[in-house]
Amino acid sequence: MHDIYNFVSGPLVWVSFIIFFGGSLYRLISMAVLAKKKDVIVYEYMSLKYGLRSILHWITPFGTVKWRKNPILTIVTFTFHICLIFIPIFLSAHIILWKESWDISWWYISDTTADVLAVVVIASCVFFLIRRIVLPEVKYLTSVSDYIILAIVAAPFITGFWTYHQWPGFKIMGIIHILSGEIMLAAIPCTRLIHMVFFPFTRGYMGSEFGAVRHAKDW
Amino acid sequence: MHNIGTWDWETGKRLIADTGKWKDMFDWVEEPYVSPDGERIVAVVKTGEMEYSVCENDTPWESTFDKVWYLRFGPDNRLTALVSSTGAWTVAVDGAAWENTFDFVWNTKFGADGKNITVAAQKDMEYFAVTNDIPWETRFSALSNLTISHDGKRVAGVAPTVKIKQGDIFIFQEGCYSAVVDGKPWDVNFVNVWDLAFSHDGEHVAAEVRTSLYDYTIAVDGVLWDKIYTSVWMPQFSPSNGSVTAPVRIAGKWTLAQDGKLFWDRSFAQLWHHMYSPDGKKIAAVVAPKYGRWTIAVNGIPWSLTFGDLVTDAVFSPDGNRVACIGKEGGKWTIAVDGKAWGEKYDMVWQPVFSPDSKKVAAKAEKNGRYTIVIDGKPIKESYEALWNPVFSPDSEKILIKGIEGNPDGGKYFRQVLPLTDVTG
Amino acid sequence: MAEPAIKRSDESNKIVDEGIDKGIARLTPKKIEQVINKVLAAETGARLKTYVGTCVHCGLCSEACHYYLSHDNDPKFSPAGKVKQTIWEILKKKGKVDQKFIRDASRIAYTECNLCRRCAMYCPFGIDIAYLISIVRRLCHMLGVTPLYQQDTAHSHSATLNQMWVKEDEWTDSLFWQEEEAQDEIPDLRIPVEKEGAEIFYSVIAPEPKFRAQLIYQAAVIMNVAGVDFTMPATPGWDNSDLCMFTGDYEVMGRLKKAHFETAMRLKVKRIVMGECGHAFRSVYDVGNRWLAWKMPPIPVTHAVEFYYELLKEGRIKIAEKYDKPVTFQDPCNIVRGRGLHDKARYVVDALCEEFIEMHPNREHNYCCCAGGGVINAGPPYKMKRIEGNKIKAEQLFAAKTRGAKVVIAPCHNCHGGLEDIIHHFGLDMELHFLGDIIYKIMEKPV
Amino acid sequence: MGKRTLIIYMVITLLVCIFAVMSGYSQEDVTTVEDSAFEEKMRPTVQFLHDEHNEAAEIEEECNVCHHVYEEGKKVEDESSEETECSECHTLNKGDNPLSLVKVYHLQCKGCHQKKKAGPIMCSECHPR
Repeated sequence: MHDIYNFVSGPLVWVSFIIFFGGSLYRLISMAVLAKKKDVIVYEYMSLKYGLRSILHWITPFGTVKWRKNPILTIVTFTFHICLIFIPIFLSAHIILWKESWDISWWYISDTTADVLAVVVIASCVFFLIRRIVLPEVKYLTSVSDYIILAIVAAPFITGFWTYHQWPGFKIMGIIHILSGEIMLAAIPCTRLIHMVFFPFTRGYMGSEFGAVRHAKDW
Repeated sequence: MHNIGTWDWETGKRLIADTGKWKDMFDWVEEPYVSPDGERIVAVVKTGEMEYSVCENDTPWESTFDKVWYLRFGPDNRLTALVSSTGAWTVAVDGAAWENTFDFVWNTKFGADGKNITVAAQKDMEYFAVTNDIPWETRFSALSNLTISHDGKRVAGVAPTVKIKQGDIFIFQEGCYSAVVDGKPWDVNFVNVWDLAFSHDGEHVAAEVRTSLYDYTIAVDGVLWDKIYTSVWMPQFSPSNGSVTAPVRIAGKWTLAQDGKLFWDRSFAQLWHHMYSPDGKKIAAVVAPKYGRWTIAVNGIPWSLTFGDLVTDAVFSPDGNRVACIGKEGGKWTIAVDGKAWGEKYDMVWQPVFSPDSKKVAAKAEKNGRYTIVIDGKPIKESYEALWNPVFSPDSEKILIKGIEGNPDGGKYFRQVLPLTDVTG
Repeated sequence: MAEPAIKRSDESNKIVDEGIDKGIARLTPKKIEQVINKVLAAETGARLKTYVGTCVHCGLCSEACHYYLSHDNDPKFSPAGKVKQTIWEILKKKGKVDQKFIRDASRIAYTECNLCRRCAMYCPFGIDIAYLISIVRRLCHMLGVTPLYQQDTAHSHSATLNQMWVKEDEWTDSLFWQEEEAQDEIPDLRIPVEKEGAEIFYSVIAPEPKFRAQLIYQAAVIMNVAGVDFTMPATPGWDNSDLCMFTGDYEVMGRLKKAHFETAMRLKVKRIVMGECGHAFRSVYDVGNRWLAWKMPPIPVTHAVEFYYELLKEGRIKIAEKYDKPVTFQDPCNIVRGRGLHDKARYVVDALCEEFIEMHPNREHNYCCCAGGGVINAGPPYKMKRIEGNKIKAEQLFAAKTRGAKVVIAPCHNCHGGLEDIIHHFGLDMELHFLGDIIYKIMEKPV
Repeated sequence: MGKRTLIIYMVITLLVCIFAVMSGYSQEDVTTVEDSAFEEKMRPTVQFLHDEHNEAAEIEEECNVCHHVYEEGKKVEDESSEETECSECHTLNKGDNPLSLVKVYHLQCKGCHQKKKAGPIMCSECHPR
């Protein structure tokens, strides 16, 4: 157990962070280089002002017609994405690990808060799963990989929750929790989870074309 | 321009016509045209109910027509108009109509000395060219891209050579068009034929062609280059050795090819309107060295000066050592010569003109609705209500200015010869 | 009248289109693979890769699409659904797709998407689905699998530089003819042909001289009354339309735009004003010019809606009596999502009409007419499919009608064609006009 | 120093003394890890059977393996600090992050466990529900 723990909480963390940062950076740079070579117009029409204008509308809950038309989805999507990023960064247990390893720390949330938010994330994942299965227009687009990606995202929260509450097998679950977190980080640059990294660019470009060239709104 | 030495180059200003009065003389006066030598000013005018004519230097032609359009002066200062009487169209040269009439005529073209006048014509839904009142013997179901040789003796166009019904896309794709030279089509068909170019001696014709929906190349006298490209623009013959060059598109970039082989060693986001210096030693072209930036490249080397909106109307100096063009940036127009832009910006500028000694450049320019002549970047003092391109004297010491002074209602047309020392100091 | 009747023909997939069928017959899987991979390698890059890699298959774009809404939310008609059936599969199989696949891809890309770009406003990532479908069209063009009528239009463009096989003399003659007709009403009216140095080059699409010559007549009256210094060319380049942009023949698209802008340069005009056409605006404003490396149109282009706005705002045309029938307004994708002219259009409508009733949704969010993007040009075989593919538009119009609208104003030829069929088919019994029709009718004219 | 602060300090000192005395009394049967500096507990108290642990770890005679004394950054070999609360040396100064003390405890326990590959190392192993 010690060996496994030390492995997943040591070298594998490094590996996952390297893949996450290195991979994301690679995806970004290769996109930029390819665009310079083949899609030069992206650079020509990209506008900071109009790109940000569009991005701001889209990252504001109910800031677009689309968000307003689908209130439940909007609430779930926003809380899900916020929690997804918020919990791992501000969870005290994670910060203690940062403190132990690097002697750095920051503000954290109480475990009870984290517990509630984790339930929100898990519930959101269930919501997305049900959407995928039940809504025909989503089901039609869904492939196995979409379920796998959803599982990758849900896993750290389910296993974290499990471990925290010390349900049966929680020690193994703790290991799985760490592992699943690492898998998720590493999966970001390698799967459609890259949407997190690409969002500012795709939205920003569309916002630029709509705003700076076509003088119209894209929200 | 032809026989320029015989024109009146006496310094001074001469009133040619009181065009302001024309509005009182006629119900209808169209925009005026001026002969190259500046001696005649003309406009289409209405002389009666459904009766039109041409007013020339305050006097209308005796002949009248149902409709008159496309007043054009030839290089020899003769005036042509496209006229119709009782539904029959023809060409009137200095008021005298050709004998042949047609269902429609258009696109008047002149040879270098003005002797040969050609128009496109349609009669009974058949299409052909007519030169000096002599129509082609062969007729086609359409005719486009009318092109004449340097001396105007030979005429080419693009015409369908296979009968094709609208909607028959597969027959179209087998090739139904060809170039037609003096009424005789090449014996090979293409999917499309576009711009044509005559060799300097008028013996050969080169054309942009598409041999399938995807394969573009150049055909010379009906013979294809052995290379295909994803697109091409208008070819040109070298005046010195008769080779043919054309802008070609390879892997999304444009470069210049000669007789099917790469000629320039660099490529551009765009390259078109290439032209030879009079001695044939240099080639200049309008290019976009990068997306959205425009300039002139001479022998493949672009100027460092670029414009964002457009570059057009490039012209070589007579000695072939200089190039001038129109450039537009941020909605404002100017002239650039040898990579340097004139300081002043205008609402519009016209194609620049070199002096015969290649030392001076002049252009017509418009600012706030008034026109002036700008010489080497400096405007002359006067501005005009209407103005035509300036002409340098053969000794390059004087400039001919043709302009209407005063407001349009009280306008007077003057022909003025100025010594360049006067205007430029 | 009750709710618009739904008449669905399931025959739409069995439509016989010689252009597509004969095109398919010439293909082999090997040729397909070869062409696809060549085109993808040469012409696509970061955008395609990023869009495909970013799409999380969330389905949020679905409700943007009028085809999806009109087909009872059939996911095959959702924007991403169409992408899934085409470019995803092509990329997944690395071009190893068969003839049947290409047949379906061609049908989807040319006749089940109008490239209206509404979905870009419903995808949180701003994925340009119209761009992805355009890639499919490009592939189909390169494979020679295009709807017959559309392809014939593309051929006309290539041979005549206009959309309707209008010959050089026919064009100029039709201008003379309209000038003469209009002189019966305004004796000194002129359509100045080839007037170098005019302020404006007025450009139109070929269906105007061919079928709707009264539009040239009306425009001439408006121009003359407003005292606009304009001209029209007597050479190819007069037509601003561009179906090659929609078939995927970008080389000819570029040739057309070159001719159009160079005609403007030759005439030394300050700007181009174009008639009430949407797709042509797209092609001169941000598609065709780009292929030629002009970042923005080298000579500015003003759409008719904006031009009317200027004329009314500056008081150059006066309204004798406002149009008294209640009107609603169709926001065309290419000048609203494509140029943000919705507010100026409303200014014009308010200036012209007594009563204006909004459609919902409107402005950038208006539903597509289902005719643009080349779909109406795919011709009679697809007419019913196109009409049934826009039941939602009938419902939208009907809702405006129940609130009193009797007239639909559509300042775009494709919208006009599409709405005409919808109004007729669903028995909506509404009048349909261009803005120019109304201006011409109610403006002050010299007696 | 304000009166209020003074009172708080005095109370704390008093509490610490009481605690120290009491812990002295209960030295023989320590079952948890306690430190008066942890005013508000984020996780349940760590169960720790002192003698059993030391027996298992074979450090019954070497108190200063855990109860170490450092002088000038060097561990003093023959001194130990059983009578001192960890937080006395590993002081939490005003404004200090309480995690600093947590970190010390964690490194002391978990660090050793990891080194020896024995004993609990994961959160919930020590902080049970």
